[in-house]
Amino acid sequence: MSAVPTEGAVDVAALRRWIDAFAGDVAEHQEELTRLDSAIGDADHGSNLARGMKAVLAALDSERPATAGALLKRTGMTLVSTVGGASGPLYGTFFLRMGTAAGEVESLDTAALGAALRAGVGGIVARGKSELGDKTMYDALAPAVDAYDAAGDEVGAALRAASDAADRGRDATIPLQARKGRASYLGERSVGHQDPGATSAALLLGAAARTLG
Amino acid sequence: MSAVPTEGAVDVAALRRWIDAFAGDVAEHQEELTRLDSAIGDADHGSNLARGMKAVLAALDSERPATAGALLKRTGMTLVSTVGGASGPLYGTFFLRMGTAAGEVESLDTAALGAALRAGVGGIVARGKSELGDKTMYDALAPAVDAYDAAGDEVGAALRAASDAADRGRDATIPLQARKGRASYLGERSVGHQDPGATSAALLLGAAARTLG
Amino acid sequence: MKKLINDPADVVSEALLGIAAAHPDLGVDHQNKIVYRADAPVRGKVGLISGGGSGHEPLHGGFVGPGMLDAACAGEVFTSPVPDQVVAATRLADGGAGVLHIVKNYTGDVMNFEMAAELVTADTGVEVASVVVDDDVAVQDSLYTAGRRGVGTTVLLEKITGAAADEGRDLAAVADVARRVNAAGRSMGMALTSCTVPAAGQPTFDLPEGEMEIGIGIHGEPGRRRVPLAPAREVAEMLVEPVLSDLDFTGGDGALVFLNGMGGTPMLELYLMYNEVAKILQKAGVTVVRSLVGPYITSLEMAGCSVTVLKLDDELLRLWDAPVSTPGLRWGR
Amino acid sequence: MKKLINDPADVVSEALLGIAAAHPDLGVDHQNKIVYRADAPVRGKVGLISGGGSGHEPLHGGFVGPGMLDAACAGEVFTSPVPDQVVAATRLADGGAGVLHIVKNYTGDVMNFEMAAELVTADTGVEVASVVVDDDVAVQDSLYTAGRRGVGTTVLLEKITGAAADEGRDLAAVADVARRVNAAGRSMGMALTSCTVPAAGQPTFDLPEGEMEIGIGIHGEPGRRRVPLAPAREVAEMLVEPVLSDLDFTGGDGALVFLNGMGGTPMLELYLMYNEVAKILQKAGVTVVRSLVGPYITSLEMAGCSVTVLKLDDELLRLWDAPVSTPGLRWGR
Ligand SMILES: Nc1ncnc2c1ncn2[C@@H]1O[C@H](COP(=O)(O)OP(=O)(O)O)[C@@H](O)[C@H]1O
Ligand SMILES: Nc1ncnc2c1ncn2[C@@H]1O[C@H](COP(=O)(O)OP(=O)(O)O)[C@@H](O)[C@H]1O
Ligand SMILES: [Mg+2]
Ligand SMILES: [Mg+2]
Ligand SMILES: [Mg+2]
Ligand SMILES: [Mg+2]
Repeated sequence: MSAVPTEGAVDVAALRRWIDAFAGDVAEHQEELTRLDSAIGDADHGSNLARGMKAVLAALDSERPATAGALLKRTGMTLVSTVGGASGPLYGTFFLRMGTAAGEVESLDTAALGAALRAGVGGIVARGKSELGDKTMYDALAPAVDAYDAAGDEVGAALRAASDAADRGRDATIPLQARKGRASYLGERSVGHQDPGATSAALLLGAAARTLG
Repeated sequence: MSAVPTEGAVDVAALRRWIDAFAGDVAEHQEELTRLDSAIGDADHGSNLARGMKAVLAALDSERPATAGALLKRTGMTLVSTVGGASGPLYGTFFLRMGTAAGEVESLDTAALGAALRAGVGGIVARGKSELGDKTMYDALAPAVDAYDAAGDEVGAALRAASDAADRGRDATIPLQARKGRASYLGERSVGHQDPGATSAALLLGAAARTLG
Repeated sequence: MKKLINDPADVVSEALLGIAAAHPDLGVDHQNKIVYRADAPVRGKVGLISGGGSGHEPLHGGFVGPGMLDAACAGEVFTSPVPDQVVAATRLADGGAGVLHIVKNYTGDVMNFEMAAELVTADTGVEVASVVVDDDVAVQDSLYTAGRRGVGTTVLLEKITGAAADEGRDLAAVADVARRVNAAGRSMGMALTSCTVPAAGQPTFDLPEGEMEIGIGIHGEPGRRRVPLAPAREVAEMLVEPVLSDLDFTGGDGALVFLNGMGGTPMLELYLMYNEVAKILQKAGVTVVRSLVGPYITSLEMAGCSVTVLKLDDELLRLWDAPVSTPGLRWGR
Repeated sequence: MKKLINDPADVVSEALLGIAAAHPDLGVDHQNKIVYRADAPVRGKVGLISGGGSGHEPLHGGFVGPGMLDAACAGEVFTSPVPDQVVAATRLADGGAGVLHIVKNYTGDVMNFEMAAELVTADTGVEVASVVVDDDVAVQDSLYTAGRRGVGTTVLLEKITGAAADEGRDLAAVADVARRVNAAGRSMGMALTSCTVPAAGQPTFDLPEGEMEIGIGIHGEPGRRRVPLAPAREVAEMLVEPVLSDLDFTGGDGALVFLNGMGGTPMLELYLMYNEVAKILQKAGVTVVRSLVGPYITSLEMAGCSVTVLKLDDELLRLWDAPVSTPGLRWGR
């Protein structure tokens, strides 16, 4: 079952560019992510994701998946197998569910990409039981998929809207008191700090807007 | 066998004033002694001597020895039993031997005090096998008893000469490389530091010059 | 950062090489970063596995051996192991009677063990039960937290449950013992200093001279509150009081008291603290029948300690006293 | 200064209260600051005592028990005990077959034990033999030093000699085993940080980021030289090389390798270091038959480690493997 490429659609090569760009952004912001996780966590979010995305690039290089589903699922499985911590199962599940939703196709149109993203975020909620305002990556991802859907048919515009919403969601975690993950142990002391997972989630959407648009 | 008090002689009360003054000087210089011992030792010389001299004062208060020998021996035994480390046996032996040499007398004339001091220093050599130039308390004490003997009959002048010689001996430890005690483990790194034991020994002679003269 | 390491990325794998070299009774799967009993699986015995981020040594690898764990998975420093490791450890530990997963209550640990259990059940048919340790009274179990953290009680639970498995009980019974231990144990910890995650390269938080953190976990994270440095006797009050107010000792049960060092605090201070803790417990009418003092569940080189009190009944006491032979805890053989 | 203490002057006596509370098998003479086997003296057995400054825990009090020491004297932090303590410990340990004094080679320790032995012999008629441990290759035994320091080998010597005493040998024979262990053991240590003597209130020396001390002892003193911080594999070379160049392994004897933590270095790093040490020994053709990894002879909260290599013959190996039951080392019972 192979899809007919559509004008403006996101193909496997573009998805690969997204993953590459996210890996690059994570490497570049590794110290910042760890610094944020030092304030309200255990100082490993940057190295966790950097290790995982390095492994993802290696896996994709050796396997060269031919469909969107295969590429996204390989990404998810590699993250599950190499990251650990909270973010490993969460980002891993995100990509696994996104890949399953995308299916064995060579490209995704705007609606299919949106549905896949929403499925991925649904996976995070299923795994992490996160709710809006818990001060997690979900606080960046939830508004992002909503903004994507609201933005209309053009994939570039939709992703830019999603990325902007993720950035705002990330910033909005600062005043929140954490209710999930390690930061919740800090109680009120978690207030005033930006959530590291929301920060990496905003990087993920930013990379998407740059590469898939 | 009780001695007839001589003019200018050092009686039990004076010896007690010496011990009191030394205890006071040690308390006052405790941090300095420990700081010197930090540079080339294990950072305890000040607290070791302070603990010991506090115990000595308590022992002398409760016992009130009536003779020079009894007072000096009680001081030595208390130091042996409360200081530990290298300086405990060394200062302890110093006072024990000094007390034995002084004998059960109520006062000491200049010669008897000199002989007692020399016996005490001999005890340190016997215990510690120290030689001149080893960078130890002996480097302050040896020139002190020599200067005492060379200074003539007047006890005050003799003690001031001894104290001055002890100060010079203490200062002369600075350029030496240690060959005894912990400082010797440092090899050449012991050069350039004043020996803590020589410093406390100079305090001992200084207190003698102030109180017995 | 001052550490006896080579490349920060290799810390865990190189430490595992050292464990393998130092302990011929243990096997190490370097690929999966698993420490296991060289004679695993033990036929007919329920397998016990645990795991978590590294940096808590001797937990968990140092508690592998007869009478305690069959295998332990080492994650990166302070990072839960991945499901693949847990699956491999489960296979190593399965002697046909099923495997108990001992999981400390952290989002990451719980999710990774959960995924592993799903995979094991789907792929291998090995029976798996899980127990989640959540004994840290610094954290209230509420809507506003991820629940209590698993800290000191983990050590006691691994020992006692290991003895229960040694007696040949079945998986449900072994899991039941583990849950009873968890229900009977409470902990509270504090830090004098932060620690440095090797990959991060600098202290996780800044703790000035004259201040300490109360209510810390074991991942170098800040605690519940920062207070002025206090004498040991006051620190002991701050730790014991919340533990006791959460455990009911009116039944006259004895207690196992565990004074744990966080890694950088020497035994001299731990014994001094134990004295303070023991005095408070005595005043509170708690009879201490067993004790454990030392660094057993640590947070790298952090200075500080935690107090765990475990209410003992006759059975738990007997299981605690049963022989154990691991690098970290050993008696009776 | 950040420590879990009350008044710095009470650290040792309060820690002894904790030891007494935590270890019902041990007796503590609080007046004389002695830890002893609660069942001491053991009739007909040579008594083994040791002692030294505090701050090296578990050494020596943590090595009191069946198979190892009968009693240990605790001095002030880093300060040798006084003769009165040693006399009292000798009395406690004497079961009629005489008492061996195990003394680390420091001027203070040697003099205080010497005075005690003189007093014991004069006052009580208890037969006393002494063995002085001097295994630290950082210090050359020459006119320019007080001889080599006693460091890591002390732990191994106390264990092995304790087993020899358990076999019922007489004092001369037990002392002979002790001297053989000392002759066969060599150590070398290093520090990443200084430590703080409680009574001094600040670190003994200043060791900036990026630098370390090589050739340290166990009293927080600076080492033989200060060098730039290096990876673990180079640190291992700096420690093992001087040890091996001082021990002859051509006879094909096996080795007991002891990687000791100085107090503030966590097990994760110690195992990593042990791996480096084991690799170097293997390359040098040394067969490691036993190992010990952990903080057993420490320097308060100092970060760092030491390596001890002990050449084993069949007898020393058998005595090392014999049962021991102390807070610090325990196996076989
Ligand atoms: N239950 C959860 N649901 C969604 N996201 C979560 C949850 N728990 C934690 N997170 C996210 O994970 C991030 C931390 O990831 P990371 O530091 O890699 O793992 P760990 O907390 O195990 O050290 C947090 O900043 C938060 O965004
Ligand atoms: N063999 C010796 N002979 C004379 N004095 C010595 C000898 N060894 C050490 N000392 C003196 O002892 C002092 C150190 O005393 P102290 O710090 O109290 O004991 P320790 O070295 O055991 O910690 C040194 O500064 C030195 O003057
Ligand atoms: Mg984290
Ligand atoms: Mg000293
Ligand atoms: Mg983590
Ligand atoms: Mg000393």
